[in-house]
Amino acid sequence: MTQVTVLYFASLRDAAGMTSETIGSDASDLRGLYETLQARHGFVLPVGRLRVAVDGAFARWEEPLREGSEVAFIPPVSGG
Amino acid sequence: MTQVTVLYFASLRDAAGMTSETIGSDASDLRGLYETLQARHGFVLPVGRLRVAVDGAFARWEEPLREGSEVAFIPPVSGG
Amino acid sequence: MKKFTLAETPFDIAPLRAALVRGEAGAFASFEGWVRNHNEGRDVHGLRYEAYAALAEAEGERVLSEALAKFEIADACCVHRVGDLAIGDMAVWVGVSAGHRDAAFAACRFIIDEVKARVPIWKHERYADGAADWLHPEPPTA
Amino acid sequence: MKKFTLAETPFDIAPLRAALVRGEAGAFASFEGWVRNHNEGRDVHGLRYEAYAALAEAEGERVLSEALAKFEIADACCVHRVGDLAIGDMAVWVGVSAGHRDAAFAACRFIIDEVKARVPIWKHERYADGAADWLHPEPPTA
Repeated sequence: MTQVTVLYFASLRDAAGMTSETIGSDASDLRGLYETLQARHGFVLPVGRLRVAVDGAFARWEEPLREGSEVAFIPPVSGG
Repeated sequence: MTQVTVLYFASLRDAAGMTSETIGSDASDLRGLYETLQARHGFVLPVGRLRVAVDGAFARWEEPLREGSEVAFIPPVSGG
Repeated sequence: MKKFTLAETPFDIAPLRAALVRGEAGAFASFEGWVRNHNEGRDVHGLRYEAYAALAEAEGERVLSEALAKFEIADACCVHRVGDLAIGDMAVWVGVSAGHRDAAFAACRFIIDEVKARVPIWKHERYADGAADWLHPEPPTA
Repeated sequence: MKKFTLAETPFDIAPLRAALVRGEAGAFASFEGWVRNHNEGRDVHGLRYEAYAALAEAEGERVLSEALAKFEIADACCVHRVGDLAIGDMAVWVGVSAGHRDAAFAACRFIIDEVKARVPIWKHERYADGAADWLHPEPPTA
């Protein structure tokens, strides 16, 4: 079990009903973490349309979870 | 003899030493008028690098002189 | 000195532009994104921008650094609004000073394109019919 | 309503920009030409712009009309200074509002290019060594 804090933005936040949560996860990597949470919260966006960030920097989906880190799933952006 | 007023700008004005002059000319067209004045004032710019305007509108070098019109020789522009 | 910032309230352009003036710069290009009254056929009443601030600022700085490395420019700056905006409000401002206009235009275009594509900011639109939606654009098809 | 004007004194950008705001416009591109402190390797101390005013205004209006016909833009405006300018002064301003940024950038570039190429305005530069010259650029070689 790795403890991480997950941040939710935009439509993911609306779907999750929260801006963040701290959870323990057995997922082997960030992709696995998203898939678990996607099932729990009913996220519509597939992992292929997201990016992922750890502790404020973009990360790769294959990276393992780091204890105490802050994970953010980044839906397609629409600034500008 | 056709009477026209000629306007000089930029380096043509410096070379002519005046902003305009009213002259009578026997030139058959605007090109001929420029060539006469080029010889008189020592203009360095050849006719091929100029444009010509009559009464505030661009004109063609082949147009005849019109009595009482205002002719401007337009050296290469450098605004912006 | 930060070249990309998020603004929670309306901001003045004049001091941003003034900070880019250089004696060697003969050209200045700027771009602004304004809130339109419609989007994809729907009447828009207003919108909200939300950012993942820490990452948006870091990624925004990277975009500006890339522009400074890639183009012959003197300086550049970008400010993006977050929070509630009304029709006609300025959502984003980009300014670029350069020796010549080719580089100024190219860098200005690069910055707005990259900010729109990469910086984690999301637009939430409210429509005339009462509906509201987050915009999560599909990637451009090849 | 004139879209191209000559200005004998420094002018404010803010009201020009404000006049181009439209509810349907999501993009605004602008360009400014500033007086540089050097040109083709020579130190410039200042300059003067002179225009054949009647023809410059007519030809400038034609450039703006062509831009409005050629690009999907909402509105556009250009102001060019005449008279004495110092280093860093604004010589020309172009602003374009449009639904989308492609058209805003393209029209802005078109206007400044055409104004520089066609509108009868001449630059007189004063150099550090006391010399001064009218700029009569050679046409671009094919």
